[in-house]
Amino acid sequence: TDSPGITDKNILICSYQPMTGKVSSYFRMGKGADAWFKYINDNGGINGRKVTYRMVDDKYEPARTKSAVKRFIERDECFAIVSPLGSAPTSAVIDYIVSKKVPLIGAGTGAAKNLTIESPWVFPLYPSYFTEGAQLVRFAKEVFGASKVAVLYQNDPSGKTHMAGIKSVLEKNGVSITAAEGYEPKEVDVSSQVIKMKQSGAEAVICSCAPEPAAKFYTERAKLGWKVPVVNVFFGKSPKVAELAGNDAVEGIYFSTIFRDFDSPAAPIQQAKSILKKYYPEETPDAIHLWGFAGAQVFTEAIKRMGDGPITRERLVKTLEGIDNWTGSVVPSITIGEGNAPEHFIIKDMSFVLFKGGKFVDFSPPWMK
Amino acid sequence: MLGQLILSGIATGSLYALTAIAVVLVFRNTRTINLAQGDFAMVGAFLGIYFLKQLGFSYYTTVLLVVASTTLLGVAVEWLIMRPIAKSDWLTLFTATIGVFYILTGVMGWIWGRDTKAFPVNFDPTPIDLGGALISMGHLYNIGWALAIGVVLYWFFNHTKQGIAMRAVTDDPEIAHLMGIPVKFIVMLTWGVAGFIAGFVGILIAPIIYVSPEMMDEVLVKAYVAAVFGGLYSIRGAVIGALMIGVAENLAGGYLDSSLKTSTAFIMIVVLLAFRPQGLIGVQKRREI
Amino acid sequence: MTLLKINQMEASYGAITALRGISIEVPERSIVTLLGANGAGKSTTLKCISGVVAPRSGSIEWQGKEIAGRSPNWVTRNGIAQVPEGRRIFKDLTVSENLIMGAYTRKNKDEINEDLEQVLELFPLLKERSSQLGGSLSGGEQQMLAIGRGLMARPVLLMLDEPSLGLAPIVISDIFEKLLKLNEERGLALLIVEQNMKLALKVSHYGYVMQLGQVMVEGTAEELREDKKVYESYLGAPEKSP
Amino acid sequence: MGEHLRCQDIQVSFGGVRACNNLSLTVPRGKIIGLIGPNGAGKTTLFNVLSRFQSYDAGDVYFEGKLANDRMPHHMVSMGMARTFQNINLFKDQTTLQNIMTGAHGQIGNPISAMCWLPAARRRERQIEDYAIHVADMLNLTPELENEVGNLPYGHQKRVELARALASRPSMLLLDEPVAGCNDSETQELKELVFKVNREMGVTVLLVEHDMSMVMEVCDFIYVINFGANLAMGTPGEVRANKDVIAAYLGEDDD
Amino acid sequence: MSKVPITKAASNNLESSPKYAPVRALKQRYTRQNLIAVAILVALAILIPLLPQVKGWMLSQVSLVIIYIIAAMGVAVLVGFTGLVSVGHGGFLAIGAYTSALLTKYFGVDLIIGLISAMFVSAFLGALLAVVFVRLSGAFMAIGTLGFAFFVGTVVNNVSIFEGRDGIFLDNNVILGIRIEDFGFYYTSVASLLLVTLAVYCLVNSGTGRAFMALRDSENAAKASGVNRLLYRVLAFAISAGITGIAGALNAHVVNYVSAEVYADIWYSVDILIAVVVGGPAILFGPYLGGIFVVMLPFFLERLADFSFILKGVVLIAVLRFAPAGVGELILRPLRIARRRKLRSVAAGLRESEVG
Ligand SMILES: Nc1ncnc2c1ncn2[C@@H]1O[C@H](COP(=O)(O)OP(=O)(O)OP(=O)(O)O)[C@@H](O)[C@H]1O
Ligand SMILES: Nc1ncnc2c1ncn2[C@@H]1O[C@H](COP(=O)(O)OP(=O)(O)OP(=O)(O)O)[C@@H](O)[C@H]1O
Ligand SMILES: [Mg+2]
Ligand SMILES: [Mg+2]
Repeated sequence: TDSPGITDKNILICSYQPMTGKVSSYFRMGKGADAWFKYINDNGGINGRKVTYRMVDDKYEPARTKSAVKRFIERDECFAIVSPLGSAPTSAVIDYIVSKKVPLIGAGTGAAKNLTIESPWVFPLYPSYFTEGAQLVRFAKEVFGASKVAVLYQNDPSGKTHMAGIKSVLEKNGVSITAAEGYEPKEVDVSSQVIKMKQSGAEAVICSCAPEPAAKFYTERAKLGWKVPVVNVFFGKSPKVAELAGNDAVEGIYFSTIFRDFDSPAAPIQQAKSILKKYYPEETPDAIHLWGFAGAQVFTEAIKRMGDGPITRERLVKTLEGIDNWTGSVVPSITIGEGNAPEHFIIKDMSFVLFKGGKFVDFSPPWMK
Repeated sequence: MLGQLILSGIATGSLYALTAIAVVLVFRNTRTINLAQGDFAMVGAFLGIYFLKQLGFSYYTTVLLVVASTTLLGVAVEWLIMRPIAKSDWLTLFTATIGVFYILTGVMGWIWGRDTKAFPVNFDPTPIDLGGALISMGHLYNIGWALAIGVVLYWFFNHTKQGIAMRAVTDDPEIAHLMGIPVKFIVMLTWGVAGFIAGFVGILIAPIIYVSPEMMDEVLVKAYVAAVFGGLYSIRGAVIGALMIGVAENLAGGYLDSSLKTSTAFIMIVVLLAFRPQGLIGVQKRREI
Repeated sequence: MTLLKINQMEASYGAITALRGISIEVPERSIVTLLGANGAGKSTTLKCISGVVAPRSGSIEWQGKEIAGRSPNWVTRNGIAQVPEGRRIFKDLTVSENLIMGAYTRKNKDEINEDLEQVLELFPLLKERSSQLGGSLSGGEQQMLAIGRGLMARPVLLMLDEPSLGLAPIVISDIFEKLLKLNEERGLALLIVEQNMKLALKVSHYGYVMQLGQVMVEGTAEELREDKKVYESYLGAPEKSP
Repeated sequence: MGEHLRCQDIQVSFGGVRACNNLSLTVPRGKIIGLIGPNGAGKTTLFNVLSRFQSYDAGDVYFEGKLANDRMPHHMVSMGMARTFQNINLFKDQTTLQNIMTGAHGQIGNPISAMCWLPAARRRERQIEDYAIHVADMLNLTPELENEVGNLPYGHQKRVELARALASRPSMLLLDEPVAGCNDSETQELKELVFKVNREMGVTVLLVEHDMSMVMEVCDFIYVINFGANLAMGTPGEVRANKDVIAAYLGEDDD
Repeated sequence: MSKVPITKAASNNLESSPKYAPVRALKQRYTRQNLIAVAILVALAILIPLLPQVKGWMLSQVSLVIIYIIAAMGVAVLVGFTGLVSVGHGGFLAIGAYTSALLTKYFGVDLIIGLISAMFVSAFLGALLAVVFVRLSGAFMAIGTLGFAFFVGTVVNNVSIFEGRDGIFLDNNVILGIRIEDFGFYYTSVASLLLVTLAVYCLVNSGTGRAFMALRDSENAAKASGVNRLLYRVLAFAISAGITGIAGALNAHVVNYVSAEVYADIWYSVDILIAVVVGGPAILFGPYLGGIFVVMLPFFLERLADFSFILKGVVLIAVLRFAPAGVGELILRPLRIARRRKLRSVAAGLRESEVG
């Protein structure tokens, strides 16, 4: 028999989103997922079932998230929670979700707890910032040939996890940090940080920045005429950066990435772009939208693969774990292993791009070649 | 490094200063802590994008149109929202501006989305060298405007009949009316001027901090702190306070720890209020008994 | 000729009726006084004239023109100034700024400065304090400032609501002398509300005695001064407010 | 008898303005003492100094024989000094009863136990209420007990202020222009009240007033000050005849 | 001492003052009516969850509302009864939350102990803040407290024991050694709310509350009545902060998780203030309405996103416009006016019984 939330005609899944409040710009993730499910429904649903994608505003307050998730599971009987957003909100509810044996797919969070939880029900979206931090040090060493780096990081779990990852491999790579500068997410300007980094004599900069602060940094860097090579983390890779800072300021900057770029001719990306345009015409396509797409698409694929048999949460997990080298989504290739994290990550690999001539172009560091 | 930190601090401080001036203006004329002041500027920035990009107007036409629109916005807020409750205590007025804040943020987010947008005008990025410290054209403009508006308003308040009348209205609206001062008009004018300044702020600040419904939150909070430096009454005090905050933040970020940077302003304000509750730039105190 | 003529005017504050049909006249160049116990409606009468309170019915004629319901703004521009009850100076404005506000409706800068000088001559105490905040003055000084501010409008009719409140005896007689002089020299008409009946009747030409929103007795100052009954029946017993 | 309140060489200046310039006066216990002087002479300022609302540059204040220089207003109240204001200062939106009960604040005892409604606190509360009603009764305010004071006529408000002052069970009252704005009959009523408080309750009174009929009638002794300094002192008769006082304050044609 | 005769005169009169008796009787009747109404509400709060239709998630939603109500209650003590506007009570929410969270994490204390310690620690820091800000009022106080909230945000964000934005995870809630779930938590919050309400009621109806209101309505008159401004401000802040601290602790335990990301946000403080203003700051049950408003509005408008923002603004302004003293006042006004009028007329009638 089917799990709760499943009827002959319908699949009910839920997510919590910061629709209002200070981080409401991240609601883009919800919009991405929502656009995808609208598209699915308009094209006949999944195996004849329509998807009801219920989003609730938790304002990024864990207490509200908790009561929303309780409602999802106890009242609404959601089948699964797909593409919700937020580190603090997810941290607050993940134990509960797991205890209720409800699948949590593609949550937008990089907090360590959510990525390392030992539970078969959780499918994190992207790899930990720790791993990424470590990779970026290697990148700075091998691509830039730098042994002294400065780091600019967001003063929050993402930035701090990056820092931890970076620190963990310094010795191994023979790299030292000359300046580690934090900034608050909404900080008006980052000039003092940039000045300090420049003064520190760094040979390269690792930037753990979201698009807006990244753009501020690049503007400032250009202003000071500081030609230091920079590599930025994946969540700063967005056309937004160039739009905000101007192409010149971003020219020559490297980014790690988990998705193909919107400029990429790959069919799934172009499809996502047109879907978004159709259902959320006022949105400018952005990486965060793709976070939403990724979880939603994997979920859809799994349900599709489950065919006409009973749709249960256990089967969903099994089916997801069977996805191997699937290339039908915005993620270049998805392989999900058995067990729990890290095998459960939807996205496992980082790749790199270089901003050049107004475009992101693929770049493979030596070890990938 | 010191020179550069100070100069960049002044540049940031000037962003706070313009908003702080408007905050002081509205407070001293209407007893209202205007939480929507930043949003006026935010609306201005969005309109700026719209005029420039969608309608393809020139920069100067855009400036004119934006300033005109935000002035109207200020007047409309006064007329529709503040006037009916003008006689309430300041907490009510303050809360009403929170309402305005919600509405403006909501409307802008609704129309143009919540993600950050670039402002289509960029100042010449080549910086200017001032004795070893660098500053960009955009920041220089801001400093210039902040000083100019500050000077004009200071003069206006203290040396013109209309300026004195504005203060008289705050003091005792009923008697001001009795003196023949058009109270309603002056209150409306105050909000109009607040909108006017916000229009400039929006256009000037947008290329630097980008455009989104929340763009002004941080600036506004700092502007309040700056305004308190002048006892919420002195325009000169607000400008000096704003510049001090900008510089202090940068120095704290540069020499102490970058995590202290944003809190600097609040540590400053707590210390200031504990020791000089009337603000740094004291205004003559009246007796209460 | 009559300057101001009030006919059957009524006014109320919400449910409380303050004036029940009063008729008052102020001839040109005259001094008229309104007397009456607490709550009789004297201040309300002045407020109706100056437009702060809108009368419910009746007419107010000013130089032959109907002005009932006009805004204070208009009334001030047209030559009526009021010194309100209880000082009500602008506390956060300096003394000279307060005086300048008194002349808000006037245009001619030179004349204003001239009057400023004159008012400061009139109240030497204020001259010393001209750059001090109004709110820092003593009670009596504030009262002087309020009167001075009224004069700054250079009105045709000056209405004074309890001008002697909180003033030293010597100052009271001094100020009334000066007002008389203005009346004689410039033809400034005065409408005075006073608790101090003896004083008021000494300077004025004509008087009205009010009680509970009505004019009970009127007459020339001498008539009222002589009339013992007026004092006993209308000004003696304390009023209970409704 | 003995002295109740004394101040010596009080100096207060505001910027360049000398409001009090070596003012001294002594108030004997149980008397009604007048303090008069031209506008701006420093009477209110002195009151503020005596009740410790105002800091001062030099001089000493002794109350009940103790130096009171470092005291706060609430200390003075608890030591038995109560005051009214030149401009009425009441809790406008509260009822007369609440206003008067607040005046008896000194009786609530420990605020924490009062707040917790401990039995002792409840008893005190009841006593405070009873006393407030008693005072209101004395000032003919009983019918107004449940009325918001903001709605009362000016004369009543002045009386409520007096009642609030009396509710603190003071040994000394400072009254600043209590009859300003009152008509003759109200003035008369207040005179009687001041007498009553003084004679029946033994409260010392220090009175500032510009209404000479009041001052001359109720005061046992009068201090005259001018430009923040002592000008003259004496019984009402002496003061009235003093040339300096006439020139500076009373004026020639006083009758 | 000349004080003696007055005291004597008074105490002679103390026993009775029979003249006032009718008014007093009336007042007692009104108090009884209030108590009955409250008793009914309490009974409902206890009994309703026992209905079979009531599910755990509903209770946890209600618990959330209660947490906001308690927080707003704390702010109301300050705003409504002391006349000091705080835009920084998010700071005390954080202090309460972290106090209880740290105690629970490191010492495994009982929830009750957590709540009580949260109250005391918040109250203590509130008192400190009051000493620092003793001379502030009005807008300055608002901005000062705002600074304080930011300050707290910075501390929890950067001092390692608070574990910054990663947050502190807690085990399940335990009372007297028993693990409690939604039901238990609901009753804990209801009990807290009840106690807080009772405390605030006693406060505002005591001499201490009178001193608070005196400071609110006229500082000079208060001083002249012998109110020690410093002491009572400290008390007011301590009580207010203590109450909000309880809410903070509940807020931590309702999710068993605290994170700096949440408390570094001033909008938390603003939301609580809005709850107070909307409900009516000077009305005991104003925060109840305000708390419901602030929590349930997004609940009902959850799919509207930006539009809910707009609507929230519109509703807020409409409330200020048409119920300037709060919705609570609007609802209660007829009753209040009727009672006041009755009291006034009975008191005014005392004139007749006057003898001499
Ligand atoms: N703002 C107001 N609201 C309600 N009632 C008012 C208001 N102002 C005056 N009143 C009432 O109107 C009546 C007349 O008041 P008014 O102030 O005109 O009297 P008055 O003769 O000037 O008395 P006083 O000598 O005390 O100044 C009084 O009963 C008073 O209580
Ligand atoms: N805060 C202040 N700043 C400047 N000057 C002040 C201040 N307070 C009082 N003064 C001045 O001190 C002098 C004494 O004032 P005070 O109020 O004591 O006079 P007063 O004797 O009570 O006069 P009145 O009889 O008019 O009430 C006045 O000239 C006043 O202007
Ligand atoms: Mg009057
Ligand atoms: Mg005085």
